[in-house]
Amino acid sequence: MDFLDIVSSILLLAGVFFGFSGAVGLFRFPDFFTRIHAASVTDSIAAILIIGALLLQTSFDLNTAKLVFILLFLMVTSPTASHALAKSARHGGLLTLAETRPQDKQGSAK
Amino acid sequence: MSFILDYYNYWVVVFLMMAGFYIVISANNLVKKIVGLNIFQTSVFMLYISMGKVSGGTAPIVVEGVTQYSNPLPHVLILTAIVVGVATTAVGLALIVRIKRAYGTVEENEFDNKDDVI
Amino acid sequence: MAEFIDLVLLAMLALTALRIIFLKDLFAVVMLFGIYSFLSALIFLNLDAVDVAFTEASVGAGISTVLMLVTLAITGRKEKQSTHSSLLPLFVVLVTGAALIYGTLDMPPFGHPDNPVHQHVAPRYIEESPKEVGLPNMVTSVLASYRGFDTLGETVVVFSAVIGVLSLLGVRRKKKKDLESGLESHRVLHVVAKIIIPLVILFALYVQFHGDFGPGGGFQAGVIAAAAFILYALILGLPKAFAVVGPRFLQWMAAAGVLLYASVGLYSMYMGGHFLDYNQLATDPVAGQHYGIIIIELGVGVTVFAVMLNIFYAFGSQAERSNVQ
Amino acid sequence: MLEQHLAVLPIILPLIAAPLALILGRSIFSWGFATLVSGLAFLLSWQLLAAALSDGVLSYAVGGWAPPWGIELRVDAANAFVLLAVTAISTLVLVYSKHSIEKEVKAANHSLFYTAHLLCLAGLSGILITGDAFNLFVFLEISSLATYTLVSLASDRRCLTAAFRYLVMGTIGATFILIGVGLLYMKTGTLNMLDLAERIDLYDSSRTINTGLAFIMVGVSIKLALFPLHMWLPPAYTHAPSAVTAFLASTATKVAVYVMIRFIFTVFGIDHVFVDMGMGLILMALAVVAIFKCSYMATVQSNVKTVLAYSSVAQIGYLVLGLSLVSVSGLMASMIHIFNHALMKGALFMAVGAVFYRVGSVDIKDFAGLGRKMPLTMAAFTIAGLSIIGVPLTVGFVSKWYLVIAALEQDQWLVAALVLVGSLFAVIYIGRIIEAAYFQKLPESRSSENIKEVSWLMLVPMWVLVIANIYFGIDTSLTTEAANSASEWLFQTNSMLENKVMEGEVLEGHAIEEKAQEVSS
Repeated sequence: MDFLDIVSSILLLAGVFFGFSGAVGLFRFPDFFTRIHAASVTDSIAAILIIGALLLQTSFDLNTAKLVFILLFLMVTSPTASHALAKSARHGGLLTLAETRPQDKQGSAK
Repeated sequence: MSFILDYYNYWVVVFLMMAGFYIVISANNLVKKIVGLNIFQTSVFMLYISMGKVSGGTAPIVVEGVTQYSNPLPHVLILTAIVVGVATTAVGLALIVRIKRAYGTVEENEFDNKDDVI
Repeated sequence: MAEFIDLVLLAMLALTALRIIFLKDLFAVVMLFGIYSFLSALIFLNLDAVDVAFTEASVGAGISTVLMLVTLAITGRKEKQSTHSSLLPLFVVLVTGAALIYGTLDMPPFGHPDNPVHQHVAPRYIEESPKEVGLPNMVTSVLASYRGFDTLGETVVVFSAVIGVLSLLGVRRKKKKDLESGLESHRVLHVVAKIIIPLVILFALYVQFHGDFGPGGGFQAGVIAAAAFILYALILGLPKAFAVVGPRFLQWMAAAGVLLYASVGLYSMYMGGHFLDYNQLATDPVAGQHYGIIIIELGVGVTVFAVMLNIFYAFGSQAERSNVQ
Repeated sequence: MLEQHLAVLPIILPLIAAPLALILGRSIFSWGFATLVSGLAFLLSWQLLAAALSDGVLSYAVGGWAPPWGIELRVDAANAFVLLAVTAISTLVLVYSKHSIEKEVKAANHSLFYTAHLLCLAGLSGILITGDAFNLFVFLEISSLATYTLVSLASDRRCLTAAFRYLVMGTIGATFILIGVGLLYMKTGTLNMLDLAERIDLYDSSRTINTGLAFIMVGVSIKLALFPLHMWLPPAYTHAPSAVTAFLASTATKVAVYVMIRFIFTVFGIDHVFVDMGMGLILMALAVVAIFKCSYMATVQSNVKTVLAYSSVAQIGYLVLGLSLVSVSGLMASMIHIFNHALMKGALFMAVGAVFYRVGSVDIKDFAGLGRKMPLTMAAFTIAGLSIIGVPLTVGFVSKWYLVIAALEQDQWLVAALVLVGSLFAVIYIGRIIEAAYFQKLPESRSSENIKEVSWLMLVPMWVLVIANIYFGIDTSLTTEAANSASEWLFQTNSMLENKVMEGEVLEGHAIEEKAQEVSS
């Protein structure tokens, strides 16, 4: 096992960890906006880490180029999709947790 | 044990087919019927693709140094069948939209009551 | 390893299917169906069917799901409590399933190279098609040449679908400019879409013309190109999309694709061969095969693009109509 | 050139014409073009039948690839005969449909209607001619999709739910056929029907093959509306535009019956299907129940189109009954009835469409007094109705005659009696309508309406069919000759199959003997 393999494995594991935590967040968080926050942020970093790990495994050929393209595509589309979702939800009148329960917020501030 | 290993794939596929088939014939909502039809068909596609697989083979695209390829014929058949499936889905959904406009509902038992039967 | 992945994916599919049976929220049902399609695309990939996986991902998880969502926008997302007695369907399904399980008992074992499927007919495709047809992708060889008549039929099926959808829904050109269409307020989406749409079309062209060498071909390319325009129509609204490619023009394109395909067959008849005998298209049979396949794949691509986009237009204009009401 | 490609032309002619009809756009052009193309297809299929009767089988390798690697088209006397009926009816219905469609379909959809009709014709021709099991599925779906479209084009909203049910049932049927073909492919590695027939015998008692057979049979039964699976048919035929009903009732289910015959006789072999699997008895029982249940249902309906739709399901019972007798004469009765029933039902539905054109409704009570107002239409209805009943000098009599003879040949007295009793029901349901038309007075409320005879464009195709009803009822030589050579041909192919099985058994027998000798030595 050479150096690149070790780095690649670490990146892969980190990517899996972030992806997993995003999934947990999706289930555990209380409302739409926090959930989409959990999903989108961890999703982006997980994609970068995993594709980075795969890039280290290629021998700089056509596959490398394809992976780079996939990475760029994900970096552009994934946050845009989350943004559009959140904005549409806001547009459609969905309130955040804090806005729906103002007294709770005050209570916790004290 | 090898018996199970040889056939588990087909058994799960049969289960999936029957799940789709059940949705088609039991659902009351027309959109759900179409979803069931799609699941049914997609599972039949899996049956075909499963029989084309050769253990240790690769995708049927010529690569230097590979001798064992999976069978390309089921792939071709299923490409055609997928297209047929989406065509049927499109026509079915268009009918649903028209039914909604004409009856105001897409629940089977509700629009049945609005007309005399046949 | 492949078997293990297969097993995990099958288990996920079974869970998804079971969930769909019991869910009442149709929006969730359709999203789960998209997931189901995507998982089956992964299974196809795992079983070496790269072209099929590509198509299933773009059609099942793509076009079908989009059409279902648009339909839900018109019909509403809640399923009412079913009043069907579910015993008879259950009985029918159990009998059918039992028949199928009975049928599996004599099946050749999964993945075994000595199975009849791998002994008859297919060996010629695998051994001879690179020489006879001259393409590395055997699926394309079989699809476009050996079973080219099936593919003509498939193109005609797609064409029939657009005839059906148009006769049912029609595409209304809107005169009124004032109704809200598209996602006007989403600046970020506009910018990103403008970057991405040309890339998607470029990718579609790559898939169209690289289908002879790798996975892909006319059908997948047509669907991807249509997806690019659907994105455009979703973000900028149908009237703007109509200005780029109008529904009337798309009808002609769909017809032209079928005619292009059939004309290759007629020309080969004229040259003295059988219908769709590409060997007649050039003096060198392999070159003739190559010309024939490129042209008919183009025909398939054109028809599929035009049909998919036109179907989306038809559903989209219905959805906008119901929004106005 | 023409002779060489005769087998493929009836499929690709309407297939290529369909997009052209869409491009033409204007209703009148599309109509003229579609009628012309359908007429040409009729002439071609006439040639094809002549060629098949004189030369036996025509095999055509599409793409120049020899079967089983490429797709084979295979024409013999049987499918050329059915194809002739399909293209003839299609042409007549297209002539008829010009006015009928103007009344029943929105103007914007006219060219789409003719395009869909051509697609349906191409699909049906493809199903008949192809010799490849998967190609059959593709053409089945082309014709089905076109049919769903045609049914849903009517202006009554009930056509939508009818079309949707038809779509769901039809797709389930097609998927069952797909499963069946897949199971056969799994065991044999081939899709060509002839090749399948040869290779299936190697695995004769296999459970997979039998399951495949069962799935194909159930799938085809849905498509041909065999009794318990017929629920999609009456609403679809009732609410579709009249011209569409006339076309579908006389072609689509017939083609499905042919598919069943083809799979039984040229792929599986009758011994396997009827003797080993015992399907003969099942089919016969279902056919008898279909004849009685649906004939009874036909007598209690108030909508004439529904009456005729149930009558169609009952007539399908006769077709399957002839098939289930497993003899040359039984099969011949079925083949003749495929042709004859197309003539009767085509004429009947055209007459009903003409009434709808003038009166705007097809309830039995609205037929009152029409005998005087629309004498030609009602005369056509009466003659075709007598044909359904089976009165001598009509084709209906010929069909029933051969069916009864075939049943008596096997000493199936009960079946022969049941066929005759079934005709009594036809007397009731046709009689009710004729009684209303001739012996009831036009209600006072309608006497002011201007109800008169329809134009010649609708009358001519109707009367062509009526005259054919009488002509082929008197001069039966053409139909019986074609049907006879078709069914003899099917039995010949089948016995070839079985001889091979016998040889196979002989070989196995030898192998067993050799083994026995080895053991003893």
